[in-house]
Amino acid sequence: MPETDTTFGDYGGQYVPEALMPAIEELTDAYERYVLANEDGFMDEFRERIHDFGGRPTPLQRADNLSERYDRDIYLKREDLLHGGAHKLNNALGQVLLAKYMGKERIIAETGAGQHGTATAMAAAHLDMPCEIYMGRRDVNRQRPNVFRMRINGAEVNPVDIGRGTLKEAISETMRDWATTVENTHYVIGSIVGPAPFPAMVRDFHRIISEETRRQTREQYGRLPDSVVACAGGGSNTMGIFADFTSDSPFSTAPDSNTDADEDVSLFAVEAGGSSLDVDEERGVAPNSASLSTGSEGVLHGARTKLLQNTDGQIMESHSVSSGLDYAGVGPELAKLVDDDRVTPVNVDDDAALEAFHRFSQEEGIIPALETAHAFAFLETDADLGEFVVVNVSGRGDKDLEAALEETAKRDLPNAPTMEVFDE
Amino acid sequence: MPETDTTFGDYGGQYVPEALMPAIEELTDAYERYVLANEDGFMDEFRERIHDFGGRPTPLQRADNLSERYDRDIYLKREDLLHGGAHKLNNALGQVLLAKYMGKERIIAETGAGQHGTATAMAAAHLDMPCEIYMGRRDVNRQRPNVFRMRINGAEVNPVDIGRGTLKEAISETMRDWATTVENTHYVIGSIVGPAPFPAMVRDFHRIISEETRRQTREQYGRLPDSVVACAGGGSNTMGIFADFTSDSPFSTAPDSNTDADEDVSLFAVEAGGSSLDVDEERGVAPNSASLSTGSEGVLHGARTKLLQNTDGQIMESHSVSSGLDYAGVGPELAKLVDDDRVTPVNVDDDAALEAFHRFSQEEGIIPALETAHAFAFLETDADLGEFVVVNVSGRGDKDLEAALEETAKRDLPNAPTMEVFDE
Amino acid sequence: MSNPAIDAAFADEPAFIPYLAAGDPSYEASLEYVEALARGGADIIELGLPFSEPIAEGSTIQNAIVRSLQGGMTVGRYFEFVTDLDVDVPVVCMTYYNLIYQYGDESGPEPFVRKAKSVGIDGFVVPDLPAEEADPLREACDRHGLDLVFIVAPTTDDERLDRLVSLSSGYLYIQARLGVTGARDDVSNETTSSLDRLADYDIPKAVGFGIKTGEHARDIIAGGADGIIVGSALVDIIAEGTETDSPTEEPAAELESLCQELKAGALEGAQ
Amino acid sequence: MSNPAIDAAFADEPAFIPYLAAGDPSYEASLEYVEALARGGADIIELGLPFSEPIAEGSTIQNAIVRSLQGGMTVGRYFEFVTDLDVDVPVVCMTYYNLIYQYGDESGPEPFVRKAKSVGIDGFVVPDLPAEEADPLREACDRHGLDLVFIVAPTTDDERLDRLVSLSSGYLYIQARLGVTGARDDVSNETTSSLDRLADYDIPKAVGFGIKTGEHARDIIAGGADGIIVGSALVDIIAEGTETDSPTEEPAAELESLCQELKAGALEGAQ
Ligand SMILES: Cc1ncc(COP(=O)(O)O)c(C=O)c1O
Ligand SMILES: Cc1ncc(COP(=O)(O)O)c(C=O)c1O
Repeated sequence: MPETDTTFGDYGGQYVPEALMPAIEELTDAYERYVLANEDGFMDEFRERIHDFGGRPTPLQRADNLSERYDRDIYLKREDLLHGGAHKLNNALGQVLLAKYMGKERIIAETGAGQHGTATAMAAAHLDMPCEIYMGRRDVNRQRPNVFRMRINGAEVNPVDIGRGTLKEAISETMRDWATTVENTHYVIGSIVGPAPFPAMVRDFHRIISEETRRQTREQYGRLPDSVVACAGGGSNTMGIFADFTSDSPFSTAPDSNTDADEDVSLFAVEAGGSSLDVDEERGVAPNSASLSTGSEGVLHGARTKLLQNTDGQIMESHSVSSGLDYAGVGPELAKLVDDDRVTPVNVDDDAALEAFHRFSQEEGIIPALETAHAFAFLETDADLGEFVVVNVSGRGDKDLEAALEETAKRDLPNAPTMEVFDE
Repeated sequence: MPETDTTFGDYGGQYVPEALMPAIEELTDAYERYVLANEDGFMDEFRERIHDFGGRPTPLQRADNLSERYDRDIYLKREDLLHGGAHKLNNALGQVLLAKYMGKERIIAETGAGQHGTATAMAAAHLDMPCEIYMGRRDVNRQRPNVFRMRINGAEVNPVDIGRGTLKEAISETMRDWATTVENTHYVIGSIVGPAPFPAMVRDFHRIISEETRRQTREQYGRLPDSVVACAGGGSNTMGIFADFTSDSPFSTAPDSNTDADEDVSLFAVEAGGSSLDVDEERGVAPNSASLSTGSEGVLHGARTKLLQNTDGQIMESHSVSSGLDYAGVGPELAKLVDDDRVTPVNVDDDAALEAFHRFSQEEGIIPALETAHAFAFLETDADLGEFVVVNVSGRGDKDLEAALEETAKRDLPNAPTMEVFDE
Repeated sequence: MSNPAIDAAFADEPAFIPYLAAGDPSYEASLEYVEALARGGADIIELGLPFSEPIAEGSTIQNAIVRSLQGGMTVGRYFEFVTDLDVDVPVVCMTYYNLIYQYGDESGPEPFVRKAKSVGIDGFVVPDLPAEEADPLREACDRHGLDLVFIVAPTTDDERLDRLVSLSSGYLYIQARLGVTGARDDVSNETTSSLDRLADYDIPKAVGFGIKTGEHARDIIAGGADGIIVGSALVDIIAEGTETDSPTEEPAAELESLCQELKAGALEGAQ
Repeated sequence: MSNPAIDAAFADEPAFIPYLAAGDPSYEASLEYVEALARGGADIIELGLPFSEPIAEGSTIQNAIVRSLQGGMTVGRYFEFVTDLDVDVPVVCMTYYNLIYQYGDESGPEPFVRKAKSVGIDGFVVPDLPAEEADPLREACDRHGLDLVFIVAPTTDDERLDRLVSLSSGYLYIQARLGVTGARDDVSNETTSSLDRLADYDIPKAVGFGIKTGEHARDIIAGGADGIIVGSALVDIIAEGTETDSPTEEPAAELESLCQELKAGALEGAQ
């Protein structure tokens, strides 16, 4: 039986209340049997459903206009076309299906911007499981359309009134629910964070992105890319597309990697630089979410990882123009890969992300999520990305229209569209 | 050289100002060469782009929960997963690409709910063509998110202040622009309506839906379906999925149709019954958009077809809870197929559509466009649909969240979700 | 075979052909306005029968159509209007094909043409009816001795031109520029080149789209046209009247005097 | 090897173990409140060091933590607080692992434990530190003679129980019900079954999560527990004080009297 990666070097682990440990052991067992060993054909059913219900494989598309701009071949991995509008469904569907195999009767999840919540609500409706989503009160009010979507898909939405009312509080609150209902409930965590086996399991559900990318780059371009660029909040879309390019992937030693060494594929994780990389220790605020670039080792939400904290170890409020990147921690596996110099952490600030949001929309006819826009902003870099670059389009921007325009209006961006059509 | 279908029995034709006729002749020529005869590999390029950029093929998915409810195998053709969120891109991308092959330098289009406008804006950005969209003033204000999307993709949006400020006026206004700029401009019409060659050409760009459906039903179910159900406004998603099941399709005589006669596949076009099928001749208002079911022959927007008109021949204001079905005419080919008894026109009212909107969202985890919800509402029928039914999921409902909830709040639907999460 | 009244209008001097939408803004006022055109020197009157989707019209005439429809204009009322009209010049009905097609119990244009004939209409201009779709209406017009006037656009090529000339009776409507109806400040160059192309055809050519002043009229006739068609510039006067709530006589007088100016310009151009 | 002060607390009679968050709502007031616990009969005090993400706490204690952090509580101030505290009972520090892990220059829990020892802390409860991750802290505690108390949950199976008992020193914290901290109106059935399972283990068992009244205390001790842990019911008194702006003495007096009730209940249960 294959075994779970519970740690990634010094990172990872299982820092959770004892009450949850039996559930975590049960989940670990289910993950090893169903996901790793495909017991009862679990992975076959997952693949069939993510294909038929989710719309996989997603295309790998050459971005003609960006390729011309950067004088490289820029290809887009189109996770924005997945059902729900982001990569999130890979994981949500995988976990809800696993919960079903485990005989659980109820699904809970946290959500920030609402993308993971909507993906989970969709997966739960599809698989006929009752579902409750925790969401900070502030996010409930900021992300109305996603709240509508969850409710319309039949999920309960529980506003969290504690603290600042954002993702961090929602995660803590979902853990509290789980600690109470653990016997019949599965907690569908939304990124490659949390206690083991979550980071490995979530990665494995998203790994299909990288599996397809390897195949598609070979078919369409004849070889693996020179670099792969993905935004990183918790890091699930990131590890999803990186997974099979890292050395402990089953594929990096597979026959198909003989022709070109996987280590030659540069991996860039683009974090939210927010308004600045400086922190305000006094107020406990980091005006960014760049935990890989600027964070330090610590324990948050069940795992040891890199995070934004003050010298005492209190978690800081993070910030980003994109709520999906706005998180003080990051997946432990990414932290390890950064320490190993396998993944290069970079970051771009709010302004650059907004400019890239408009540039990409205008040049390619695809409105990206604000999270994804960070990956595109990084293409303006001087770094040598090689001649063949794949960018993970982690999600579409429909959820961000109001926010993007509001933030745009505050700034003096060279490429901002006007909205005077509404004026009369 | 293959020739254009300019008429469908008595329907169709080219009722446009002389100034446009040369452009229509030029377009007819281009359609015959590029689309029908694949000159310069046009159709190959179209197929490659609608695959890589658009996300085709879209899945054919079994709807487990609906299948159980109706005790039939209900399969979903997932056009909602196409880039932009509806089938509309098939046509928009095809026409913008054709305009490019024709050496045109500018794209114009009309839009009602904004779906065709956003699809056109996306296709134009992708192919680097300047683009202007006409949209009734009332629709501009009702459909803000789609206006944002068009502007963000770099298109101009021209509000039309004439009349009621909806789709009918926008089409007329786009024709006026075209009459002025016809030498360098292509008009991307949004459904299988308008003067020849538009109805045939738009059908041919959407035909890929039915081509995939034939292949997928055989692969996944071993045979063609007993019935195919699609909503019909202008009728482009409808003809898109019906095309290869009708007798003048190249496929209905192709070898693969030997095993099961295409005529055994029942085709249902579901129109918007609105609030009632009765008309108010006095005020010139039909509180529905059921032109196939209740309309009469006449000439509108360049073609002879079935339409909602008073005894004088003045066009009536139509109505539907879904703006994409809210049109007084319908594609001439559909009108012909209805007269031939090949397509059965049916309709469902606003209430039934809203109830189906919630039912489908809750049971299958897919929020449909309100247009599409009409097709699902029809599944409640007593009509014999056979044991294997394919429903065309023409689009996703993200654009409709506010409208659907507003309309839901006015009614007493058995399955409406509450929104008290916002109350505190 | 064409209508003698219309032939006569082009016989001696250039024809001045004003357009108004019947019933704009009301049945009664419109009767007076149309009669004012005749007093102002109209040789033919193009009388619009309003259609709800006037795709060939610019905003001026669209608004006239909305006013007329809101004032209760219907196809039946239109025929009464023509009957009630006290003018001594031929009337050409300008409308869209669906209204012609729907009229009466039989299908096709025959009943409409028959009725038009009976109320004294002399011909038709149908902007959304290109040569390709015109046969049924052409035949009905022939049966009843009415003219069917086709529009020649700047984009019309020589092949189409031949066909349009052979289908048209009464006169050819030369569209002065691309686009929709509406008054402009200059005369398009395209007009001259259209007229040149048409010089050899033996049918009267009336130029329309954008003519506004006596000077325009003069230049166009001087350029070889046999007539001028003026719509939006006249409709503007009615629109202004509705906005300022003027009594009917005021716009009527203005209409008459603008007609006089246009007619005079045309005559000058012919010298 | 366990801390003698804590052993002593369980020696003769059932141990009453109240919890408060240090610094709630202010440093000064909190000192008085904690001292009131001692006056009320506390045998051990669980003194919370507030962490920004208290995932095991219900809303009552979460709010206490927010108040304390907003009042300026830091790890450094916490150690001062313990130094300033004038009580005669052992103090157990209840906090989350990241604060322990981050303290000092060396990596790992050693510096925190050393410092805790130096200010007079006798042991730790760390709700987000399961047996799996506990080795480094367990070792540091052993080096300094401090207790590390583990929590046994209703979901803990026998295999895990063995392991927790072998790792725990001082006492075992028996979680009375699933869920998070918070005062309840009844005593859970799960408590009894947990105590039954534990009967054969030779380590003091203190029950917590939801105890609110003397009656609860009595029932739990009668059911076989060696101690009771009470948090939210006490924190409620402070929360009310902050809402009604009471002077510190009032909540302090109430705390003292609720402690007396609880302690009395416990003693009664032991008879
Ligand atoms: C579109 C999109 N991209 C990226 C992210 C960031 O998450 P992760 O870093 O786990 O991929 C989110 C989270 O909401 C998202 O919605
Ligand atoms: C999702 C969707 N379905 C259907 C329609 C109706 O158009 P058609 O009848 O041309 O498919 C629309 C039009 O906006 C639409 O957006």
